[in-house]
Formats: sequence, structure tokens, C-alpha cells
Amino acid sequence: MKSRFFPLLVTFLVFSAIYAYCYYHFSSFGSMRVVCNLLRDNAHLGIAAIGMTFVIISGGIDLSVGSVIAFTGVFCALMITREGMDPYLVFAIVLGMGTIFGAVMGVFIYYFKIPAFIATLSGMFLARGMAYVLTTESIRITHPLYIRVSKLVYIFPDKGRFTFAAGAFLAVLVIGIYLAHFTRFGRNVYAIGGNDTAALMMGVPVGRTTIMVYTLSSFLATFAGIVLSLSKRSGDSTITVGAEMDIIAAVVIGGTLLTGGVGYVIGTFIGVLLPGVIRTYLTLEGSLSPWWIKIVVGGLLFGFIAMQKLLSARPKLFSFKRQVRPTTVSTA
Amino acid sequence: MVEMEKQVLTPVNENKPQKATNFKWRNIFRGDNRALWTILALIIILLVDRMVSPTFFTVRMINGRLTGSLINTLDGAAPIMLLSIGMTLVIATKGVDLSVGAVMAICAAVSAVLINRHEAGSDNILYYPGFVIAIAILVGALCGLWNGVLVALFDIQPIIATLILMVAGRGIAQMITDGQSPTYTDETLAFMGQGTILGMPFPVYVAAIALVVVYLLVRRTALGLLIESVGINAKASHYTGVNATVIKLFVYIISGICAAIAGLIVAGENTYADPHTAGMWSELDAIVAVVIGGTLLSGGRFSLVLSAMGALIIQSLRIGLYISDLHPNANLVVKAIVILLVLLLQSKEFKQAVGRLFKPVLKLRAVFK
Amino acid sequence: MKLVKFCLLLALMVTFVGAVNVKAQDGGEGLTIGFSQIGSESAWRTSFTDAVKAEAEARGINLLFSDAQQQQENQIAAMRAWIAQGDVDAIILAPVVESGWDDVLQEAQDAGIPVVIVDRNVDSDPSLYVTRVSSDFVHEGRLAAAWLVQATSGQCNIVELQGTVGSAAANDRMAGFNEVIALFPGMQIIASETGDFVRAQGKQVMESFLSSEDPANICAVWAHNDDMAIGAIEAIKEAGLVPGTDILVVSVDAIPDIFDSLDTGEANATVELSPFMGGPAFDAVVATLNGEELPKWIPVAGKLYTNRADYDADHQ
Amino acid sequence: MSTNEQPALLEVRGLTKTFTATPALSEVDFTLYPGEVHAVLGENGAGKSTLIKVITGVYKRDAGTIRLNGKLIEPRSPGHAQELGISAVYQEINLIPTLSVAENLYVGRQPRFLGMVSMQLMNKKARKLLKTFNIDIDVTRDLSSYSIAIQQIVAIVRGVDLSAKILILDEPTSSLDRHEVETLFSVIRSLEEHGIGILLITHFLDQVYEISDRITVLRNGRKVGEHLTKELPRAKLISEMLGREFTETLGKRSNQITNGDSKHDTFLDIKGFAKRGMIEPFDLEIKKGEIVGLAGLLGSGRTEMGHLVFGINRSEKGEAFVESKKVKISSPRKAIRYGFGLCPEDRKVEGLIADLTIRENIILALQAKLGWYRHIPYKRQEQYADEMIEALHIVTTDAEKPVRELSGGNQQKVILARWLVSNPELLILDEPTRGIDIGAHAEIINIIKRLAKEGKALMVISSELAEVVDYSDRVVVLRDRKKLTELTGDEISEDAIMQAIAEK
Repeated sequence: MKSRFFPLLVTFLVFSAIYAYCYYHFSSFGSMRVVCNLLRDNAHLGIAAIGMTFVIISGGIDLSVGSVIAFTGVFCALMITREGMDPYLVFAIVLGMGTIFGAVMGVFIYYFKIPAFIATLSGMFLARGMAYVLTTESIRITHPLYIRVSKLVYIFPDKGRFTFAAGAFLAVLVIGIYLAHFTRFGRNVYAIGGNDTAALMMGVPVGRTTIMVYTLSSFLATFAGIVLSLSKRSGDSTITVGAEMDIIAAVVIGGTLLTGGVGYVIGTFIGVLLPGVIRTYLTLEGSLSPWWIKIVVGGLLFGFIAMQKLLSARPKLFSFKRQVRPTTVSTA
Repeated sequence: MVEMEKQVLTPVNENKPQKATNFKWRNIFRGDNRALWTILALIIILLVDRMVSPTFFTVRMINGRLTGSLINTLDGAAPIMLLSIGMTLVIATKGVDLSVGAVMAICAAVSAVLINRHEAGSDNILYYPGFVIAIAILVGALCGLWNGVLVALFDIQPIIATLILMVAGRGIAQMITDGQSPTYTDETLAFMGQGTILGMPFPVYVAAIALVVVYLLVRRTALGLLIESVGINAKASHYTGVNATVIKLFVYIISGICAAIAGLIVAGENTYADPHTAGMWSELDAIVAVVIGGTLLSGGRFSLVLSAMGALIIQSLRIGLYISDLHPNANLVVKAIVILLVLLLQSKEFKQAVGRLFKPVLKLRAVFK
Repeated sequence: MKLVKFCLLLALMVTFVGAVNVKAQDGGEGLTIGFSQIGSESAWRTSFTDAVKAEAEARGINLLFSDAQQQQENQIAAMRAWIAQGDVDAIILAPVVESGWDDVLQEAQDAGIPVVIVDRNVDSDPSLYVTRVSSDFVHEGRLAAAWLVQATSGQCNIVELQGTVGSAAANDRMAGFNEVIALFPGMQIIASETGDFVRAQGKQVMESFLSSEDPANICAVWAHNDDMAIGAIEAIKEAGLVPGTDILVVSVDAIPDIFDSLDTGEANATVELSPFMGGPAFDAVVATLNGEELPKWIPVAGKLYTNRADYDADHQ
Repeated sequence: MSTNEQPALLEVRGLTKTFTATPALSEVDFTLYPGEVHAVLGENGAGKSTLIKVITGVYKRDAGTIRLNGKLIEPRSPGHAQELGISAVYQEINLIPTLSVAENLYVGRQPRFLGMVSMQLMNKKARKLLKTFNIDIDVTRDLSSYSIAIQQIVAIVRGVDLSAKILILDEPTSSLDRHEVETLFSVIRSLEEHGIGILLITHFLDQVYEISDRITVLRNGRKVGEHLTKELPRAKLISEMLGREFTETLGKRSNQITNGDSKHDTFLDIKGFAKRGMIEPFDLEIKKGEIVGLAGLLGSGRTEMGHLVFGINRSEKGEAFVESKKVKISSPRKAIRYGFGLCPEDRKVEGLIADLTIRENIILALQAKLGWYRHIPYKRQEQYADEMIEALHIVTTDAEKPVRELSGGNQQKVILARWLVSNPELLILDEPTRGIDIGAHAEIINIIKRLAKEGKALMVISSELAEVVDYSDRVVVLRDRKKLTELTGDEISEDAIMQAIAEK
């Protein structure tokens, strides 16, 4: 077991322990119903979180994803229901818009050296604002395609419903793993997150990769918006407010270091499901106050970060002084 | 040469009390010509506001209280200004504090819950208004200490260290009020948000005093210098003997205290504490204010005055949108565009790119000269 | 002509006064009911939650409460969790938005769990839920407008504090209000901006109204909820005017705080948005479990109050 | 071996590059033939790094042409240069610590199987590749878990494996041991046979003579000579590099005190300090008014010794006594409290606070020592700064200029001034004269001597032996992270130091 895998292992163990605890109290956690619900209810968060994983591995951050999801939903609903456009065409347009949106943020970040935090914060305001400008009503979508998609369900014997959203989530997960570990683009993302100047020296196209990372993130957020719109059959500009923070937390809980260079897409998958499990538990318990979810997620965040810190500080576990480790020689 | 040696090598008596003279304006407007862009942006936005509403600059005295859009802008900007003061110091050390909004909610909740006990007739001295304010500020300082410990002692990246309290803090605030939004009637606490002195709203004084106090604290001691040196080059500062741990603890505690006072103001304005919405997204406003004020997110040189101006820019933008005929939904779009414009104007790389674009024009002009 | 309109209005108000108050009843003991609440963003919402909880306790109902913190996704997830667990007898849903409920309602129906919608509306097919227990936002707007028309004899420049953009409450109250004032050429809205149902925002928006418009020209403020009205009252006071006299204040909700203002005359009228929807909702659950057919909408009407005594008299 | 009749592989003509008014390269010509090792030599700041950065497309040149195999090329980025066949291994290891060894070898060109990056294939290839260099390590582990030597070798192996026509090696051997150097050289020789041109930059003259075929000497951004290695005597090479006659610098040392002088008390006494992976246990004694020179090649442990004494790295064992009192040097702050000061080797990274003004940089150490609440009044600060600017001849218009705008020598003086103002008892100077012009060089040496006369204890780390010999009362010689010996009084000479380093 290499040390790189350790955070992932801990994430997995904590998830298993919490899931086992929930199962002990509520038998339904053993059914495909809960499993499917977790997948479909968190599909949009998960899809966007996979994009965010790439951004964070590259050493950046993307605060715009929640707004992009909302904008996409509103745009789809408006164009399909009000303008009567063909859904496929609308999807193509909105994906194109999302892609350009991400690329522009990437250009601002890479070429104009505007910190990712602020650039994507502006993106967050812009996308949310555009959604509000389009409409603030909650619009229902009744296009036949949407009905057809909602019928695309595999029903398990115990009535667990494996829907299109769940499928899309898993598909994006597989593609995300493929991208991260089996393509040069993915490895380049790890490289620039590890050390971007070194990556540049090694011939990694840092500019292109950086822009592509933000493009991918916005593209996936847009896709998440489409998935959410398909599964809710509606568009609403007030959804997923603050989702970016949940997503960032999920990525960190999944074992990805915010400093960049280290992380796993599969970890993000678990990181997304974990708050979902806790929320389900609170719902079934029915008397615990809603604020516990926030406090527990905050506590988990703290726990995982503390653990990562302790791991990286080895062997001197309790030395708080900054270790000047000779990882690179600089004698210039 | 001998004389020089003496000067160089004899230790000087440091404790000799010396009057702090030689006040320099450049010490206020730090950050090169970034100051220019910030001031320009504020002036432009104020002028646009004036165009939208002819009475924008009109200030009237009504019942001993100054009223007018300008006063409203100042009043409304006070909480953001307070947050941006703390945030400036944090950002100058290469950090960021995402938790200020949640800390506002926590402190507002604490003050409301405690004062409710006082109003319910408890004789406990701790529930007296003055103590309640002190306790709320202390809670804010503790929240700051928590962030500071994570960042300075455990060396956790600031953005993630403060994300913990940002996520959990609002939950804690809700837990304190038991999910309610308690109302109170206490006049002392209400004065924090509603009171006036000489016609000017009290929050404006609070923000101004905080600005002056923190300014003096960092510029009349060596703190400002040490904060900047840690932010610019942590390693070199470490080698020079700067105690980065203490500096970082200090800035996060200041940020926590500023957030606590901002929380008290927001609660006092309406004499109730709403743990759900108090300070929501104000961390982002504060960060934007600091960035517009020319302090780089990568740390280093900072200017408290310019950050306060950044806060004013944000608030005058908001007020401008309130009074304009613009659809309310366009708020965020306008905000995003203004932020991007200011940032682009500050970006050296952007200016170079634009310069390249206009190079042919300049060349042409040179030919015709 | 004007007289006709007045009569129309009075008739309107009277019908609503008649429909007040569904008294708490017994029934439902031993049931397990899931209640998915939007959140706890306003004083009204918390009193709504508390009323439902109290009602459940009085009836011996095992209430599973889930607070969605304003997110529809959380509400859907909560409902699915209950359906999956399978021990709830019914679900009460206070939807955060109108659309997007088709699938989860269908799933509940497939699982044989009746769903009662409370407070706000959903745009799904009515066959998917048992009934809807809610107030009529449009009528609330009408009531407020009618009172204002009466109070000002149809001559008034109004500033409006909108609720959260896009919410049904904001849209419908606006629609109802505008519908009535459209009948009176002397009544017009001279400024309108969202205050997000929040006190602080209500105050800020009112402040900007007071400085951008001539305060003498503002006759009344119409707020989509009491919280914003209270914020506006602060702003009016700070501008040196007397709320309730110089500028009339009319709003919706009837939360406890607004009665303090009514007592001092700083507010003029509030339309009750009854938080007592738990009783009718539980009744509906019991009825539907007994196989009874129910109308698709059970309105819980609120009355317009101008003082505390009337309110207390109605809520003994 | 190469001959001039062969067509040139790389032809650089009239290359000029200017940074903010100071030319880093002016009109430099350089020719590399296939199958030769061409060493580019020069002091720090001669323009070597700039030359290779221009060739590899990191910097855009201001003027001049670059031809590869007779064709004009325009390298736009290191990636582009790599595509053209020019790959570089820099002295700072430019690899990615969070990736595995195998991935570092194949970043940007990962082997693919059925269109997918295949880790198995990559690991297999990496193992095989490293085998050819007689290195057998777990290629799946993170690079950061290996020693610097291994990391350096990985970087070189990567550069070699890029099937380059031209390989640029910038200080490749600075952290390798003898065995590893041998391994590397054998590879370089085999590369020569394949017609690859190698541009080598190194500080080690022995290695230059061992491996190179041709030498180009740069000084202050200009080319001062190009020679076949075998035709160039060492003395001539050194005089070309230094720009003066060799014998000039070999002046008699100006001995100030003799060893064992009772007037001079011991200031610092260190017994058995050591840190694994940094330096073996050593003893060190420094008297007041004494200059102790630390001599050794780059990577010999001299900087590490300074770091341990100053508390940047905590010693794992041993004890330290300041004026006979036992102390624990656990951090720079502690060390400063005991009266130590350190001018670090890497000014930009470890010394300067670039955006602060000269004044602020100068008073920083004193201010940090006083604590934040005991603010030095502005007037006093300005006084300090002005005194220092005058005393050390810092060339600047005023003290309020950001220190980053100064030249290297003046920046060095600012750091020196910082410590002088805070008045330490022991000053550790790591390469105080590196990369600064001749005038400043002499001034700094004068200051060092004067400080010793004032009774300060000094510890000076320098790679310029002549300089060390000139001012040291005692010289500590290091090699391979180990203290070898101490030379005192008349024993001190360049020959003696060289001999000590060379001794088996």
C-alpha cells in the first residue's frame, strides 16, 4: 500500500463505518432503493464534483459550478417549454455555452493571471445573474423526450430505481477515471498540480491544460444541469445555491489535496455520497435538527484534513514547525 | 571610514521614546498605482449613481438623523467594511478567511440568545447588554483563534482551514438559536445597528473607528511590516526571525473580531438574529472588496483604506442597482462585470495584451510624427 | 362606477373573513408521517413548523421532520428516503418550488404513500397527490390591496418590497395586489424591488426608495411579508418620517413581531398567512387513509388584521 | 570526436537578451557539433542560464539567430524545443514530486496501449530504461520519496531518453556522488557516439576536463573565448572566467589572529551536531573576532552546516554552547536571540522580501528581534537605511525603492545591512559574493574583515577558494556532507584545501 492511497483508504473506511452504522439503525440502507436513491439524488453534484476534482488536482478552484448548473436548468426549461426548441439542439447549445464559459475563465486565470478564486467567483455571480435574468419562475418541462428519459429506468427486484441520472453519474465517473488516469490530459493535470513550472519545463502544455481543466469543469457542470433538468423535468434559477462549497468539501473528503497534484476521482465519488448518507440518516431519524448535517460535514472536513496533515508530516508527527524538506535543490 | 564603522556597528538605543513623525501619504495608498484604479472605480460608480438618481448626493437632516443615498451607502457598507478590514490583514499574509459570514451569524445568534435571557428577567450580570456585546466579540475572537490555530500551527491551507468553519459555523449558529431567529428589544444592542451620533448612523462610526484602530495597530507598530513580509516571502521572513505563527494567529483573530462586530451591527439593525441569512455570502463580498482595493490574493502589500473603498464600491453598486430602473435580477450580472473590469484593469498581463493590440496604432502614430 | 368596485371589494373581503380557522381536531393517533419542510428562513416559517409539530404531538402522531435548508434536492432526497424505508404512512410536503416533483410523487404513489402538499403549490398532475392545504397568495395580495384602497380612498403612490424573486408567494401576492389596484387609476406602484423576504434587505431597499423618491410622494409601502415590512419601518423611522402615518405599511404573514408594530401604530395592516396548516393536513391524511375522496385544494384562509385584539380573539 | 569540418548541429549567432535595461547576453555566438560535449563555463551571472533558457524557448531573445542542422528555428517553449530535439535538464530538479518515478520519466509522452495511457507499460519501460543506467528502484513510488541524487538521475535519464539531438545539462552532477557521476559520464560518452550534441554547464573543472571536448567561456553576458579542451590550460581558463590574471587573486592571506590567541574568547562551541541526510556529525568552534571559512564543493554540506547552526534545520543530536552556556538552537528565531545572523545562499528565495522597500528590508531583522510592539520609529528607520546605504555603498536613488529593483550585488548588501543593523555576535554568510560585480565583491570582503576586527564571530561559506584563503583565520573543509578537517594559520592555502578535498 503506497502512501498516496492512504487518504483514499481512510475515506473508504470512514464511509463504510458510517454506512454500517446507518444500516444497523435502518434496515433500508441494505436495499438497492437507498443505494439507487443516493446515486440519483446526488448525480448532479457528483458529475460537477468530478469536474471539480480535475480543477483541484491542477491546483485551482472553481466556484462557479453551482450557478452553472442552475443556469443550464433554466435555459433548457425556457428554450424547450417557452420557445419550443428541440431539446437536443438546446443541449448542444447550452453545452457549447458552458464550454466557452469555462474556457474564458481559464483564459482569465492563465493568461491574465487573475486568481482562480476571484475569476470563478465572478463566473459564479455572472451565471447566477444570467439565470435570474432569464426567469425567476420555476418552469415545468413536458417535452416528450423528457418523459421518455424518465421512463429509462432499471428497476431492481426491491424496487430500487436505477435512473438515467444514476447511469449518467456512473458513466461520468468512469469517464472521469479514464481521463484522470489513462489519458495524457489527465496525467498533465496531475503534473501541473504537482509543480507547474516543472511541468512547463518538461514540455507539458500548461496553458492549454489549465484552460482545458476549467473548460471540463464548466462542461461537466452544464452536463450536471442537463441531468438535473431531465430528472426533475423542470428548470429553476434558485437551485444549487452554495453547491460549490458542498462539492469542494466532497472533493476534499474524497482525499484530494487542495494544494494540487494528488487525488482520485473515485475518492470524490465517495466524498459526494457521504453527506448524502448522513442526510438520509437524519431524515429517517426524523427528530435530529437539520443543522447537524452542516456540523457533521464540517467535522468530517476537519478530520480528513487533520489526517492528511498528520500523514504528510511523518515521521515527526507532532512537530508543528515548518519542515524545510529538501525535495528540490535550488542553488540558482 | 572609521566614522562609518561606528555608525554601523554600534547598537542603537531602541527604547528612546521618539515621536512618530514623518507621516507619509504613500503609506496609506500602498500598492503602486492600483490605488488609482480603485479610486477611479469608486468615483465612476458614484457618478453613475448620481446620473441614475439626481438626489444621490443630497443629504438632509431629518429628526436629528442624516438621510440620503450617500448616508445609506455608508451605513450599508459598514459591515462589509469591517469584514474587509480583517480580511485585508488575512489576505496580506497569503491567507483567506471564508468563515467570516458564518462567524457573523454565530455572534449575532450569541448576542440575541444572551440578551433574551436578560429580557426574560435574568439577573445574571453576564446577560447585561455590555457583557453580551463583549461576549459576542470574544466568541468572534475564539472563532478567529480556531482558524488561526489551523493555519498557523497545523499549517493547513487557509482556504480549506476556514472552509471548515464556513460549513459548520452556520450549523452552529442555528444550533445556538435552536433554529429560531430570536428577536430582542434591548436598546443598547439595537443602537449598534440603528443608533445615530450627530446624525450619522452608528455603524459608520464603528467601521471608521475600526479602520483607524486597526490602521494604527498595524502601522504604528511593526505588525503591518511583519504581516507584509510574511505574505511576500514566508521563508525569508522565517530566516530573518519573524514569528509567522504569532502574526497569523493575530490576523485571524482580528478577522474574527471584525466579523463579530459586523454580526452585532447586522443583528442590531433589525433587532433580531437570523442564523440562516445573517452574513450569507458576505465573505465573498469582503474578499472582492479587498481585491478591488488592490491587495493581491497572493499576499504582501496591503492597504486598509483602499479595502474600505472596495467595500464602498460594492455597496454603492448595490444601492445604485436598488434605485435604478434596472431589473433587480440583473444585480449579480452587473456585479460580476464590475469585478471583472476592475480586476482586468489591475492585471499587468491584461494591460500588456491590450498594449500589444494597440501597438500597430502607436507605431503608426510614431511614423506620422 | 367607483361604488361598484367598492362593493365588489367588500364582498371579497367578507367571503374571506367567513372562511377563517379550521379548528384542531383529533385523529391520526399512531401514524408515522414524514414532514418535509422548506427550511427555517423566516419567523413565519418557524412558527409554521412549530404549529405542525405541536399538532402532531397533540394527536399522538409520530412526526419525522426534515428541514431541506431551501434546497429542493434535499426535499426530494428526504422523500425518497422515507419511501425506501417504507415505515411512513404518509408524507406532508411543503415544496420549495413549484416544478420538478413529478417523479418523486409518482414514486410515492407507486409505494402507496399518500402525499399532502402544504403551503405552496406544485405544478404536477393533481392525481399524484391527495390534496393541497394552503393559503391563497393571490387573495392575500387582493386583501392587502383592498384594504389600502379603502384606507386611501383609491389615491396612493405605493412602493413595493417584493419577496424572493420567483417564489410563488411573491409572484401571486404581486398578481393579486396588482389585479385590484389596476381598477383604481389613482393607485400606482412607483417603485418595486426585491427584499428577499429578509428584514435587513427590506430595510436597505426601503432606504434607497426613500432617498431616490420624494418621501412626501410615497403614500404606502406594500411588503410581501412582515419581516420586510419591519425592516421598512426602521428605514422610515430613520428617515425622520412616522411609519403608519406618513407612510402606510401593509404586509402579509401576521407574525408576532408585526403586532408589536400594529400596537404602536407603526404598521397598519397585515394579512394573516395561517401557520396552522398541520391540522387540516393531518385530517386530510386520516381521511384519505380511510378511503375518503378529498377536494384537490383545501384553502386555509387568513384574515386581514389591523390590531392585536382581533387576532387574539380569533386564535383563542 | 568532433572536428570543425563537420556541419554544425546547433549554430547560435549574435544572441542578445536584455532584462530591464541590463543585458544578460550580448552578441553571443555558440556552435555545437554532433557528438561533442561542449562545456559552457563562466562565473555566476555570466549568462549561462540565460543562454540555455533562450535556446530552450523559456525566454524570448531580443536579437540573433538559432539554427538547428542549418535550419532557422524559433523555439517558443520548452515543449516546442523538445519537439525540435533540444531537451534540457536544469540544476533545480524540474520534476514533479507528487508523481511516481515512472510518470516523471514519461510526462507528456506516456506510452499508450489501445489509446489509453498504460501504467503497466510505463512502469515496465521505466524499469528497463533505468536498468541501462544501473539503477534499480521502485518506479511506482512518488518521486519525492527518493533522495535528491536519484531525483537528479531521473531528470537526466528523462532528458537522455527524449531522443534528443541536443541535450543540455545544467549542473547535472552537483548533487551526485562519485559513483553516480561515473554512471552519468558513461552515459554521456555513449550518447556522444550516437551523434548527440551535449551542452554542459558545471562548476566542477575536473569534470570539464574529464568529459568535455570543447569549452566556451562567458563573462558578463559576452563570449570571451572558445577552445578545444585539450588545448586550454587550466590557468588560462580560470583567468578567462574571472577576467583577470590568475596570480592576482592568490595574494597572501591577511591573517588577523593566530589560533589559540587568549584574547579571543570562544563565542560558539558546537559538539556533534548532525542530521540524517544532511550532514554527518561535526564539531565547530568559533571565537569572537574570528573568521571561519567553510570550503568544499557545491553539495559538500557547507550550506547544510550553516543551516544547522542557525536552526533552520534542527540538529538531531549533539549540543551547542554560546559563551559556555548550553543552548538549544531549535529555530532561526532562537538562533537570532542568541545573537546569530544568516545571509542565505539564495538571496531571492531565502533572503529578500522583494516587494518591501530597502528601508524595510534593512530594519526587518532588528524589528523582528524587538517584537511587533516595539516599533522602530520611521525617523530611526530612515536613519538606519540611509546610514547603511552610505556605509555599504548601496546604489539606489533612495531607501523607499522596492528592493527587487536593485542589482544582485546591492541586494546582497541590503541583506548584509539587515544583519549589521541588528548587530549580531555571529554572522553566517553563505556565498556572500556570489553573482555580484567586482566592485561590490571587494567591498563585501572588506566589510567581512572589518566585522571580524570589531570582534564579531564570522562563518563564511564560499565556493571561491581564493577568497576563503584571503580572509579566513580557520578553514573547515567539507566533502560529501562530512567535515574532513580544519586548516589553521599558515596551513591555509588553496592547494591545501584542494588537497584536503581530493584526499581519499
